[in-house]
Amino acid sequence: MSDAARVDTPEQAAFREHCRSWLAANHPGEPPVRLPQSAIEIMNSDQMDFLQAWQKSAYDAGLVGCDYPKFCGGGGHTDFQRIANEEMIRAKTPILPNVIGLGMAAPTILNHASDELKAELLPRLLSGEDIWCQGFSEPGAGSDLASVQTFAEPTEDGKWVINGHKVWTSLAHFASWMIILVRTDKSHKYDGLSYFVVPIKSALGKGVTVRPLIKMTGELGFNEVLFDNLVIDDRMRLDELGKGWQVAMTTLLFERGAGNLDTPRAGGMTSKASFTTSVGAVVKLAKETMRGGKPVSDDPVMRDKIMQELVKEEGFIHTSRRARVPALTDHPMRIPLQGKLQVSEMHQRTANLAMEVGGAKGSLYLGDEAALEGGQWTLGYMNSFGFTIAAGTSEVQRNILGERVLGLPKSK
Amino acid sequence: MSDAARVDTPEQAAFREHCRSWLAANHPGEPPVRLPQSAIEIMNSDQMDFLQAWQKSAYDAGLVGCDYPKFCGGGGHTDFQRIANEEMIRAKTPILPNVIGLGMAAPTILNHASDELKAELLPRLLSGEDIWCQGFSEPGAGSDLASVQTFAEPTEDGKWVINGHKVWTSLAHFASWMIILVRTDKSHKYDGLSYFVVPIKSALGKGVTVRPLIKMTGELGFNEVLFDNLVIDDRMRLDELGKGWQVAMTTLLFERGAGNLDTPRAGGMTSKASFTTSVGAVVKLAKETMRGGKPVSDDPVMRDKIMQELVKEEGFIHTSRRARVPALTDHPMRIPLQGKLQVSEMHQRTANLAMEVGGAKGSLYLGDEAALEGGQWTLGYMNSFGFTIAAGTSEVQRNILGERVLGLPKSK
Amino acid sequence: MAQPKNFGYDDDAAALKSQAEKFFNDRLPVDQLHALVAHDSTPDRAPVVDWKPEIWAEMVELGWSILTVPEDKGGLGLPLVAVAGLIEAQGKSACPSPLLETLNVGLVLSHCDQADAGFEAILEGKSAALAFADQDGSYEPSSTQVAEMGGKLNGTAYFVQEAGKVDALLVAAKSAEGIAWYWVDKVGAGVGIKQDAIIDLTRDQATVTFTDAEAVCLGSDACKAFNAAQPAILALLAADVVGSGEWLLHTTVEYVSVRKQFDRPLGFFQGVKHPLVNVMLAIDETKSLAYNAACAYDCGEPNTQKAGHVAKASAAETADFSASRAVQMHGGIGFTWECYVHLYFKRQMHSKALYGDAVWHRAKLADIVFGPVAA
Amino acid sequence: MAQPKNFGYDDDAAALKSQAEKFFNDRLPVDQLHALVAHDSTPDRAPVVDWKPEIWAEMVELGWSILTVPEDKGGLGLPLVAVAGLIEAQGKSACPSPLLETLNVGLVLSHCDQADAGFEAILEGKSAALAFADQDGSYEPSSTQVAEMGGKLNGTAYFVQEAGKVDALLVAAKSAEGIAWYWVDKVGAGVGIKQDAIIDLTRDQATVTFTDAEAVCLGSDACKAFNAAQPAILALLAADVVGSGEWLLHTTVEYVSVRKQFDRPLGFFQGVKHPLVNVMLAIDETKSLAYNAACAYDCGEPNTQKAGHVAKASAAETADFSASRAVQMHGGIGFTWECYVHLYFKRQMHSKALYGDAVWHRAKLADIVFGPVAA
Repeated sequence: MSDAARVDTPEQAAFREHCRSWLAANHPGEPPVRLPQSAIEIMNSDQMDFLQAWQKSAYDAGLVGCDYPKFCGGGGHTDFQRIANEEMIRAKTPILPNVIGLGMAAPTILNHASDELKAELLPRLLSGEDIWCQGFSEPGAGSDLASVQTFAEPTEDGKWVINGHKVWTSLAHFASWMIILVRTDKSHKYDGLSYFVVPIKSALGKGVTVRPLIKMTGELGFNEVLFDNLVIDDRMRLDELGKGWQVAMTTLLFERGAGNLDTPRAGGMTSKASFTTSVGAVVKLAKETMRGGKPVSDDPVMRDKIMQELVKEEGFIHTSRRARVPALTDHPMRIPLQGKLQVSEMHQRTANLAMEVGGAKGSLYLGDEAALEGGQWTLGYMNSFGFTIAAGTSEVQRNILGERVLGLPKSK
Repeated sequence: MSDAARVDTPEQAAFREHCRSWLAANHPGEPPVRLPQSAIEIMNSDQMDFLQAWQKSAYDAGLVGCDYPKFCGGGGHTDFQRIANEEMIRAKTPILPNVIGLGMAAPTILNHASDELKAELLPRLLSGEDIWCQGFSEPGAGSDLASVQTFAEPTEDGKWVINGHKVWTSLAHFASWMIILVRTDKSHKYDGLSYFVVPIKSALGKGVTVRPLIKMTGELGFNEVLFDNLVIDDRMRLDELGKGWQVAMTTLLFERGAGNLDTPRAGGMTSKASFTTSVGAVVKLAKETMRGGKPVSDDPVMRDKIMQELVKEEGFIHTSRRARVPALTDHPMRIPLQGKLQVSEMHQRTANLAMEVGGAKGSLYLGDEAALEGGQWTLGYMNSFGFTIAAGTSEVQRNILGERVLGLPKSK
Repeated sequence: MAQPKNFGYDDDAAALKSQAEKFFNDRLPVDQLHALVAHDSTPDRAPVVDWKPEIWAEMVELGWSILTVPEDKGGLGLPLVAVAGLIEAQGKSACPSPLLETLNVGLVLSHCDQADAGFEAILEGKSAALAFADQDGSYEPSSTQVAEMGGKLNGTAYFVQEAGKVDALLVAAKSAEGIAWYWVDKVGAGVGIKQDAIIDLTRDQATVTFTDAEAVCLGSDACKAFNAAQPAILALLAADVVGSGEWLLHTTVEYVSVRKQFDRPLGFFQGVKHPLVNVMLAIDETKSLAYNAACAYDCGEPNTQKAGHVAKASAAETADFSASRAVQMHGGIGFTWECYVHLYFKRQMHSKALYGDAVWHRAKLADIVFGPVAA
Repeated sequence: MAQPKNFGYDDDAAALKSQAEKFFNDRLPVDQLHALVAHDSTPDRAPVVDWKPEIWAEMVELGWSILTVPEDKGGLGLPLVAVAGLIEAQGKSACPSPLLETLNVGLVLSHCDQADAGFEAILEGKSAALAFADQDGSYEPSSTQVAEMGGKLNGTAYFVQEAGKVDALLVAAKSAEGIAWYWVDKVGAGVGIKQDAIIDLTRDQATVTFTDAEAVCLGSDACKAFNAAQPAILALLAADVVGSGEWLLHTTVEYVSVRKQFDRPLGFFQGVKHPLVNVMLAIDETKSLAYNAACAYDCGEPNTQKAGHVAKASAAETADFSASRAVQMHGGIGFTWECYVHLYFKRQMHSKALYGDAVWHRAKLADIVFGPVAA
């Protein structure tokens, strides 16, 4: 019996058993296409179709959205998603493609939308039939999110007209819906914002233009989205007028891994079924990689470097675990607000270290048969910068921790 | 023939020969007292007497102040001090005790004082008969030097009355003179400062109080100096009234190692005649220190760590060398402004690494016979923080480099 | 036993920690600590043992010294995670005491085959320390430079912690049958204590020489017992580093929130803020790993050895980093004897290599993860 | 010969560098470079060799390709420090060319005993590359996986730089008499080039297979010749890293001086400013060490080997650090294909392990400083 299983309630134990048997029977197996390392790098509809089909089947089996209310299309349970996640990760399933929807849009909608809107939007979000994207960043508003300029102007018939330019919009080229932060009042920075859900796919060519941006890896992943007089109903607004910033904070809290609801998470499998960015994978790589007639794992300096990362990784794992023990935590946000910073920098260092293990092979890329794990480490290292930059750069994360947890004066 | 000697002019070659033969005959030998690692840690008059006698004899032999004009008590030569320094370091002489005088006061006086004042002050400064100290920092003005509050008020008969509180004043308990930055106008921050030379020893108990501060090492080294209505002649002012900041910049330039005049430098010898904070010394320590029946120098991980520092040290040495080759430099201040930051952080890392080489012995201190080099490394590590803090913390140094060399916007 | 999600850190554990924090705050606030241990700043003074035996007597009275005596031997049955909380509180106070060493002795004895006399002494309120390191600072009983013959010890044990405070020593010594643990009364004949001059003013350390010293064998396989106890010893030391680290962090945060330069509190500047956040992250890492190692030990997990090495490898780095940044961010004032920061700085520097430094623990860890390097 | 204070970097050297900077700026400004090498972003596309042979023809015309041919063999007699300046300029431009490899071949040939045919080819304007690394990326001729018999080569050479651009290869191969250097015409029979898919878009690399390929022996002791040339090869590569690093630094400084967030240019924030200063310090370190190694080589100093390892150990770290901080400080825009930063990021990542990574060079350095580890 696994560690995790030991503290399950009887209901949870039964659910875990359900997950296991369903996954054993329904794991989609080796994919027919090369899959990206994360959902935001999905490049083509072959990849998306495969992953959407997988999310739908997992949803239908009750493994996605288990802790959401039934009227929202969820399972109506408590603390079941964690179990489903553990089992999906354990089973090395593919990833769930609707990451922005599940991780950010859904909890924000659950916390701020009307019941009517919840019932309308959440079922197809959880099932992955509707892919969601997030319209926060703009050319002039990155880390300084509150300076967004995309403007929503009220119409005489109680609707809104949106004009503006969003960037770094992951998955927009597949998305049906967008959560968007817009300005409704130019005279107040933080108090002049509103927060909408916007159907973008249906408006393509009719007020919405999506232009893909190519990442330094050569992959697609995010987009520019332009709004040109897009008209939208007032019922799509989630905030009390002018309180959009507060709603956005809910989204960011979940984006930074500090929300109180488990985000459905699956995967660990990519095109190379065994590949994950973990120190364990570097250990394996070091054992398999030869240099000067000996495995790299026999080099004491490389052993030391890898163990340094192992200590960091173990620290992160047990810090996440400690977050659930109030008696062993200090400030309530001290651990939750670390998550995004720590994970992103850890993956960056780990992927870089793997490239060092590979030596001259470190710069071989996708498509080279001698590349490290098919080039996945090199790809992963480059993609890691997406994570140390997006959703508040590491620098901004350190400000947040210094200011909100340590109580240091604001740096701006 | 040494590397350095190869490019000497005939005059320089003759001078170098003079230095060598004089040092061979006049090296003061093993000192009768425990000597500190640097002049600013001189604790008692036994130490000071020994070192002052040494500076006086080196001065009399023409090894100190060689590049100062003759009317200032100098040798009137060009590029001789560098040679004298090389030879004194090579001969492992004791240090010169009047470091503040030689490194900061003398070049400032040379650049800003009247000829009369130069002739009056510099001979006894260069000979070490007068020890000098620097009154810049105050309780509220550390890195933000321009916020000094010590006030000089003009009297009716053209003199000045000084009141205020200086801190971190190295050597003040031995000093005859102080260079001091004071405020003469409260309405302008940078333009309201003046710069004086002040005879403090003669004023002790008559307007000047010196209180020693004890460092974390337990050593003395710096002091608080209180001014209570000290009257001082206007001829002791070095600046055009209100331009004290510009004079202070000359001092800081030399303090940060970026001056255009070689500061007389000797030593390398301390109470343990062989001790210097260098990677070479760590290499030696690693060879001599046993762990698990083998020398630490056989541990590949420690070898790698020591080589990391060797690379840094070599980099610093050759960057300093490169500073003299305009064709291989970029911005003229790019290398000069690095010196203080690089040396202080290098010594900090090197001393820390030596403690790691020592393992459990790293926390043994002065007076323990099993301590690493008599505890000098451990002492040196703690003292290294004096250097990463004083004269502009490492953080301030990075601002200066970012702003003056890279042209980045000011951080304040 | 698998590890409980909450590290087994229950209400009793939390209560013990609050009690300890209150106790140390009350008995030895930092100004009194400074007066106690920093009264003489002479750098090359002869080593002294500055502590308050009356505080220790109270700690014994509270039952803290017997917390690693097994329940069936008369102990209190608290898990090691609870003890880690106590030690974290002691680390935060930097209170000089033989608590940690006495607990370490209890841990080693718990894996000895004839330890009853040792437990009895601890239950009676005696304090004790481990004596086994060699001249080079190898913390492995196999390298002990003490030998036993006919119930008498001869030789020298190095780097003995709190030797100036304890009543007894648990000594690893080589005998004809192998290396065993022996109990020695510190004030007995043939025991010579030479206090080491260490930078840490809040602890003491000595070189202990045995000359036909009377000894009672308590454990016939010293290496086995030590190896079994080691993860627990490392978990507690890591907890101490966390406590001292938190003190350094919070004291520095307070200082930079008040101290102004360039018309701003220092903490406004990211050059100050970001390093302090990094210190916080380092402390959190070590804290999680300390409690994880303690919990693994409590549960008898197969990965307990690994957890112990990970905890101390992290603690060694955190000790160094938290100490260094605290002095640097305090600027000039942090560099003075009168500022309390140096007490904790020095304590952290001492903890860094104690019971093995980061490189050593990572090498042990690599041997577990990769297997030993092929010869 | 002792090193001159000025690194032997004279007016001619400075003139060559300015000429080169002007040349590259003129012939291939960064927007044209991007158009040339980044026209196809498909991540798993088949490797291609994107370069402008006409630019290379001009470089040959300028005499740059013969700069490491000894003066008595028809070369120009410029010191290596001058060549380092040229390569620094090429690194800054990231211009794809076989210059560095051709110069490397010249350096190795300079230590070969029968190299005349090679020099003649280079003097005629031929480009060439070293082919000697093994499958695991060991850059040591002793591990070559090519063998010679009867004037024919068989086997495979890995990680051959610029193989897609050069005319000839200088191949280390094992023969009955030992390991020697052989000249092979790239377009001759029996030479198979498989381009590797590398991240660096500004260089190319290939796996080269020899099947009874005609070869002429130019140097009978490959290891000796390579060891003698290695410090020079490392100095030049370090200079390339410096040039690319400067481009990254200055481009990033410009960006953060303009880009505003929170109503301030990014460079106002010390969280941005301090890392960029650290990048500058890293570049300065590598630059000094590159020119020092070149100068040591020019002077035939006994510490030349050491200087070479120090230079590349530093360059490997600087390559990584300058690349990583440039992308991070650019934020989202630096992560896009359209921003030029990735060209240099990838070039630096390729340079990092090329001709040995930092750990490898530090191990070599330790062998010099400490002597080899006792077995």
